[in-house]
Amino acid sequence: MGVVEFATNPWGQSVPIHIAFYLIWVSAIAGLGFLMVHAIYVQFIAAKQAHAGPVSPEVAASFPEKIARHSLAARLFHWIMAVAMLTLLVTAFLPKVGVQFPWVTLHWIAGFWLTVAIIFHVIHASFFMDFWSIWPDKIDIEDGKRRWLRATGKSAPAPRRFAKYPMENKMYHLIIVLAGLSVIVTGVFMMKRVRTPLFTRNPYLFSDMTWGGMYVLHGLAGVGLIALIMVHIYFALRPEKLVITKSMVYGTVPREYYLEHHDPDRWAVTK
Amino acid sequence: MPDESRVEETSRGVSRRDLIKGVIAAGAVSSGAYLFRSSVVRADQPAAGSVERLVTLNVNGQQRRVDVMKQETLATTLRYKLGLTGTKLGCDRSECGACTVLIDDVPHYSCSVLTHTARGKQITTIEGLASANGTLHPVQQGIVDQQGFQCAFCMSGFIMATVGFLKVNPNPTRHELAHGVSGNLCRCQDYDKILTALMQGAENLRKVS
Amino acid sequence: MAIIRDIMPAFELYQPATVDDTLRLLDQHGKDAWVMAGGLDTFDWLKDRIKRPKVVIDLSQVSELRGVREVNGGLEIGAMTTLTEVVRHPVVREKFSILSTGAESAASPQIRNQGTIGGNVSQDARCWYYRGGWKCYRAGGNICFADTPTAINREHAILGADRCVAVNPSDSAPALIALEAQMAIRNSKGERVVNAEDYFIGPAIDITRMTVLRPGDLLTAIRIPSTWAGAQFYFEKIRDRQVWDFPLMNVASAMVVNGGNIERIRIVVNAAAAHPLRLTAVENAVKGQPRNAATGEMGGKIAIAGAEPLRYNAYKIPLMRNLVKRAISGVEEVKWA
Amino acid sequence: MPAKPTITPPVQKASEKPAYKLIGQNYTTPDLIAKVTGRAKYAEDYRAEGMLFAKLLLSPMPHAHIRSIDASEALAMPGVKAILTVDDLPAPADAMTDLGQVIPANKLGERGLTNDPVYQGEPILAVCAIDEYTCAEAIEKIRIDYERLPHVVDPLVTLRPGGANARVEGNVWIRPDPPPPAKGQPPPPPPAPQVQELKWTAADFADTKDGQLPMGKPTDHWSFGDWEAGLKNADLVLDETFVTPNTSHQTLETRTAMAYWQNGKVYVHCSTQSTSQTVPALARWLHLEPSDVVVISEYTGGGFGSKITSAISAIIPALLSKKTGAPVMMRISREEEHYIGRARPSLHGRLKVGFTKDGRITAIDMFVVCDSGPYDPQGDANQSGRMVSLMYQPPAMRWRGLSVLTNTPPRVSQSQPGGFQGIVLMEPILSKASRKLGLDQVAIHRINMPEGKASIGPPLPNGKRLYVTSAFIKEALDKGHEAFRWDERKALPKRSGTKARGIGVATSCFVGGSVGFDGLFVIKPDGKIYIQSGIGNLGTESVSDCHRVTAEMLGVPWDTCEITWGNTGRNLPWTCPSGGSQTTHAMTRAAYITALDAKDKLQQIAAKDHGGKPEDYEVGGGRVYRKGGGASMTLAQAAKRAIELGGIYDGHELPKGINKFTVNSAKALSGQGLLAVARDTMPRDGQTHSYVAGFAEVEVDLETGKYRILDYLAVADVGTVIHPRALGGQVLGRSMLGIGHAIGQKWVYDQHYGLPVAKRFHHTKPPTILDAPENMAWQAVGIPDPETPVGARGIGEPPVGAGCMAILNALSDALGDDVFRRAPVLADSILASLEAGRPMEEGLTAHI
Repeated sequence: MGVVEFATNPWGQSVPIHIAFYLIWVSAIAGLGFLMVHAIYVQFIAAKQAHAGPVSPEVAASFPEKIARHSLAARLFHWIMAVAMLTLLVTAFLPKVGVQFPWVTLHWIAGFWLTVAIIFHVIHASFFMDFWSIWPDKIDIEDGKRRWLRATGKSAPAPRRFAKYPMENKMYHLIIVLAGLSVIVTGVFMMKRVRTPLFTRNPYLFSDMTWGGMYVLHGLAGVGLIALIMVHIYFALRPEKLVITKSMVYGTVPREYYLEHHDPDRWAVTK
Repeated sequence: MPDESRVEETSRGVSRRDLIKGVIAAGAVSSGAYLFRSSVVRADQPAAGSVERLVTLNVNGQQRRVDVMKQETLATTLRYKLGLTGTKLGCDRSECGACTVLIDDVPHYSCSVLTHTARGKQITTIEGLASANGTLHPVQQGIVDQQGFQCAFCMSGFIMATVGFLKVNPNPTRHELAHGVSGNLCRCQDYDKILTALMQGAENLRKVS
Repeated sequence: MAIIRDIMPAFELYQPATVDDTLRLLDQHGKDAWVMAGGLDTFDWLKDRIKRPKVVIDLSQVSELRGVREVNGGLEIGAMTTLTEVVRHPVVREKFSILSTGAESAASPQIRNQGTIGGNVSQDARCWYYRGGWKCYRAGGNICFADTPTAINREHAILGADRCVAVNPSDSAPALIALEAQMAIRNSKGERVVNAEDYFIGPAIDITRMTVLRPGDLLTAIRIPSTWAGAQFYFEKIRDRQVWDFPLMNVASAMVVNGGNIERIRIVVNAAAAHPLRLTAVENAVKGQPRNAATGEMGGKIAIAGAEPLRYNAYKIPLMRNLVKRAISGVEEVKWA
Repeated sequence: MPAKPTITPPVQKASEKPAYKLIGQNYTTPDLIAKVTGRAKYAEDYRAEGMLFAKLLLSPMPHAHIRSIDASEALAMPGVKAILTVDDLPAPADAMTDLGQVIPANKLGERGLTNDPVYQGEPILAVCAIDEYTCAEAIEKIRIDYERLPHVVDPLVTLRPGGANARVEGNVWIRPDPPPPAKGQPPPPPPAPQVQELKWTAADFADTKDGQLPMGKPTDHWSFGDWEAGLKNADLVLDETFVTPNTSHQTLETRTAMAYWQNGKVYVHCSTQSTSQTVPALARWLHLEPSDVVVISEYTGGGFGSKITSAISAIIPALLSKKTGAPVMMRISREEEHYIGRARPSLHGRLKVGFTKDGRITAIDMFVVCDSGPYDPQGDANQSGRMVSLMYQPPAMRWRGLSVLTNTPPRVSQSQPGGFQGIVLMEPILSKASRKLGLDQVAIHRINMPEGKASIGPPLPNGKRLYVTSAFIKEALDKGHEAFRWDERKALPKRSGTKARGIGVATSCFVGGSVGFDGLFVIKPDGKIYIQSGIGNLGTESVSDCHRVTAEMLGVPWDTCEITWGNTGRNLPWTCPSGGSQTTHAMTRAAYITALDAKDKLQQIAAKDHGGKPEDYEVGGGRVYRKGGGASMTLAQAAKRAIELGGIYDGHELPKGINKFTVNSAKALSGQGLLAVARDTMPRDGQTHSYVAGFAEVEVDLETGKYRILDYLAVADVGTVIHPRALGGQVLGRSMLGIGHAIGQKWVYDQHYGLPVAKRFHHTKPPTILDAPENMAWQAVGIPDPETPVGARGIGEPPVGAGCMAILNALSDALGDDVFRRAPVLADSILASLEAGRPMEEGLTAHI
């Protein structure tokens, strides 16, 4: 049972055409599995997270009640992307698992909006936000090690508080960027294969082999997103993370949360 | 015509030998081949509607036992296993009519009938039309009268289609007969003379019946 | 694997005698089973070795699927009734002549002697790329070869295309839809009945199937209500050769005219899209109108709204317009000299 | 509507009726009973003890090179006996033209199997096994590593700058000019053609408006007269482009063959047009002595030019049989026949034609591009010019053309090769001119028709032009004009409601005979005449028709003649290929001169026995008798005496000059009776050609573009009619082939992959019986050709062009000019053009 499905092209050559669709289930189950394991771990095994050096009340008082976390633009972008992404997943995979409806038009329109949103985000993040704040840095990696050692009962210095984005956020963003860019780039080319007002069709833009590769990449990234989105939603709903989820709606986190989890040196907020 | 009888004898003399040789040889070939095939085609587990390999066909009034593969078409069985090579394969795709035979008096493309489907039915081929003493069927006679057809590869199919059609409409107009045999292709495109000959055949048939 | 045509690969053959046995076999073999009616569509696939079912279930011995029965003013036609039997049936000719005309325009006499009404409505698309074994969307691939810059597509769709541009080639389907026929489908769970127009599905819904039939399903009968018995009918098929060829387009209409005005009408076109098109917009527009050329013209114009030609099938747009016009107002009487 | 004028049945005027007893009479041909009873054996109908089957593995790519073949898995299968690849084939063999001329082997020529496929469907190898099912399974187990090469299926695409070449060597055929003949020496044979690369310039393509054929550099040209002045001084000059279709021959019997070896001889049961001529062809391909090849082909399911000698594919079972030591049958499927079954090359043509006010052509400037396929150059391009120069007798003409290679199945002559395309390119111009000049279609044809010893083709080195033996096409036009009631139909209205009607006439011509072949028969002591016929039996009935002349000459009843045909093991004479409509002419001549030889010997025998001089005796009524009564002897007695006398009389001594092939047969028959054998050395002044005038009426449905052919009449100028029914079959049958080209026959290729999508009859559209005209009739002018003893010419070819163009001219008459610009014309192009008011189908794209 291969990961990729091949077909014979008109010249009798074997070329890839798309992923094997059982991968939809593989991805879904993997996602589910992860969040169950994680839930159990947090519930019964995980030690209470400890952070180095508490902050003195004076210092704390110097911060506003609500710490701004996401600008309105950033939040709008996130939710537009979320809607587009869910539409894409639903239109892509429901028909493959037997729920049949005319999906192609919805799919490429959602894809179009996702692309627009991403382009906006790249520009916005590059020029109007602290671009590096979402990428893991040295400290994240060291602390990652520390957490792991401590979690596995070995002795290690307590990890420092997070910068603006916790390690998990940063890692997640990183993966989403990879998967997202893959589906978007391949998806944009695939619009040349269907009738859209955006492009004049030309299914022969690339060789059969290149097209096959694109379909496979699109599919792999696509099924990957199933698990990623599941995990994302799961964390968004976890009680200890609700603060962050709310911040994606209202834009701010309470000062206490900020002080407990974040390092004012690494996430400087205007006093 | 005096020369006709002569013609009949010589041409039959020649072909009868070939025919007999054909039958024997075909038998030898197919059975030899077929013993082998059985090891390749997987044996069927008995289930409702499963079919036997050895079947009995009623061809031109004779009961013929024959060993038939599941995917074998009637044309193949007639030509290769029963030596009835008067039925031709022109396209093997029900697009030319050269393989037309009568199944229970209805014209069918024998290239597109599974032999198993024809079990227990009356199959009539071109070889079954002329009477034992060599008297031609009136439709065959009509073609001789009018020198119908050219290369004649399509001829037996046309004749079988006509015989079948005349059972439904014994007194057709030229136009009706054209529709009746429209499922047969002639690449010599001798359609005009063919229709004349078949109309003659229809008339001959009305005279005798 | 080297490509070879014209020799059927080995398969297991079953010739059940009853519908129940058939359904049992269908369940037993699921996706591996291929249901064969007259076989004329089937043999192409098998002889080209493109489709390779492990099991072929030949319906030719299921006698309960054959024959035409009169049911309170209407007809019930067994799915395995041959087109010739349908064409010659007196009641069909007398009350539903649109069906005999349509069925008689299909293929060739020998094919009609063997091809069944069930097979004719359930046959697969005839797109020459698809039937040539090219791995297109309809064949489970990721491209439509008939809608590319070099594609030759004079016989393809002007409406309802979604990636795949193949058309439905059936000549009896439009007649059945015009007659408000219903399709009786059985599987091991029981029987369901769908309207003829809902029996066919386009590529947008399922690009690999022409009908709602799924593995395990068996079309057992086609029921024609008395609704349109003896109405005014029109059927016309345009094809290249007068025998064998599939329609470039065909049209079927059933009409009740009262005092010169169109009281009720159903009009259906096939070979314009991947499924027969019932033209409800046209029906609504011409209802109540006088049956004349002007109404026909109007109907024709409405019919082609939204038609999108491919590189070589633009002619289908005027063809559809004119056929619909004729189906409404009839053909002008020709007088020479 | 008034009763439609009907066609009067064909009758020959008493004055034209020759005083023959058998010639010109209908009779039952000796092959007919076997045919109607299904006993006639075609190649595939033979079975032999232990016979094996072969199937072909075909190239999936239009152009490729094979790096490696792995057949190990296939060969390991039980039941698989052998595999044949190109490496097992003898070196390339010479080819033979339609007219029997031998062309030396072309190193780029076709070989039957290949490691360098140049079209999709070309056979790579053949698998031999105990049955076809096993062959198929074995083929699917063979792995081939292809290196794909650039491909092109459109002759104009390859001529574009940067266009791909169909062969690694190039894309056009060049015929190098022959070296000048040495003093007093006959001119040397033309050097072998070569493939070179030729690209036209972007400007060549840019200059032409939509649908007009670009005219870049040609590879071949000739001219006569001052064509430039002719065009300059014309009252009307038309410049028209027209495209003819590629069409497969699609004989209903595919080129199946079965072969086995016995005491060093190979016996090949094959489907061939020619019986005797197939022997040397097979011998060449197999590198054998002709005496070691026996061809059995009693019945052939159609040829139309595609089976002149079915040599190339027939050697595969022969070689497999040698390899396996068993008889081998290679059944060719319909799809395989689409690939290896040959086809007529399409011509893209552009003609500038000048006319005077009264319709006389002043000059023709003709340019053609021939889609020659991947192999040998086709004569069609040049032949199209020759036939136009004969048919329309231009005082001045220039012809230019080129044969382009494409990755499509091999081409070969198809009924009226080149002549057909020439007529199809020229006729639309003639009918358009008739409308522009306000002339009647028949009139504008008549004024341009040849008569008598009319000139044909380019000037020879000596500046003179060749000419034909005779031409009575004007008589044919007049006969048809009357019989078709042309003027009555012309008077009918052209439009009614949504229908339009039109009438059309077209003329056509082609080669109608060759000379120089042998006749052979024996009068045996049983008084019967045993005629040996090397003519192929492909349905024309010339296999027996020609020998009616023998019986006629000897004055014996037909039923005393026994004809042996279709098996070269049965001692047949050297005979022309059954192609190019040469048989009736060539073999009636051979029959005639052989009958003279018999008469001469009978008279000599009679003189020996009964005294007097041979010339005192007459032959007739089954006897040889002294003029004015007295001594006589029966043919039976004469035959007995011939055996006693021996020498020349019973074939122990044979005349000089007869073909080696005939000598072997005659030797085998010697001593059995009076043996008559002779070669046709009779003079002939001119080249033999036949002519047809076609008349048609069509009705077009303006709302659907569909049209019906209401009536068709063909009037043939074929000299003396030998067998009316067979002739009628040929005239109307070949007319239908042409009509098929008008109403539907074509190829369809996808240019991206270079693959055919139209492989089935419902795609390529050979006409069905319901597509034929509702009324068809034929007539013959019946004036004997002055240059051949019986006066008979062949008729297989000219009806094709007349049939096609009478229909299309009628269509233009109904719809006006500029509705279509290529053949075939189907409903879609008519409807689209009517809708848009201009030609809508693409003018120049190939295979659409």
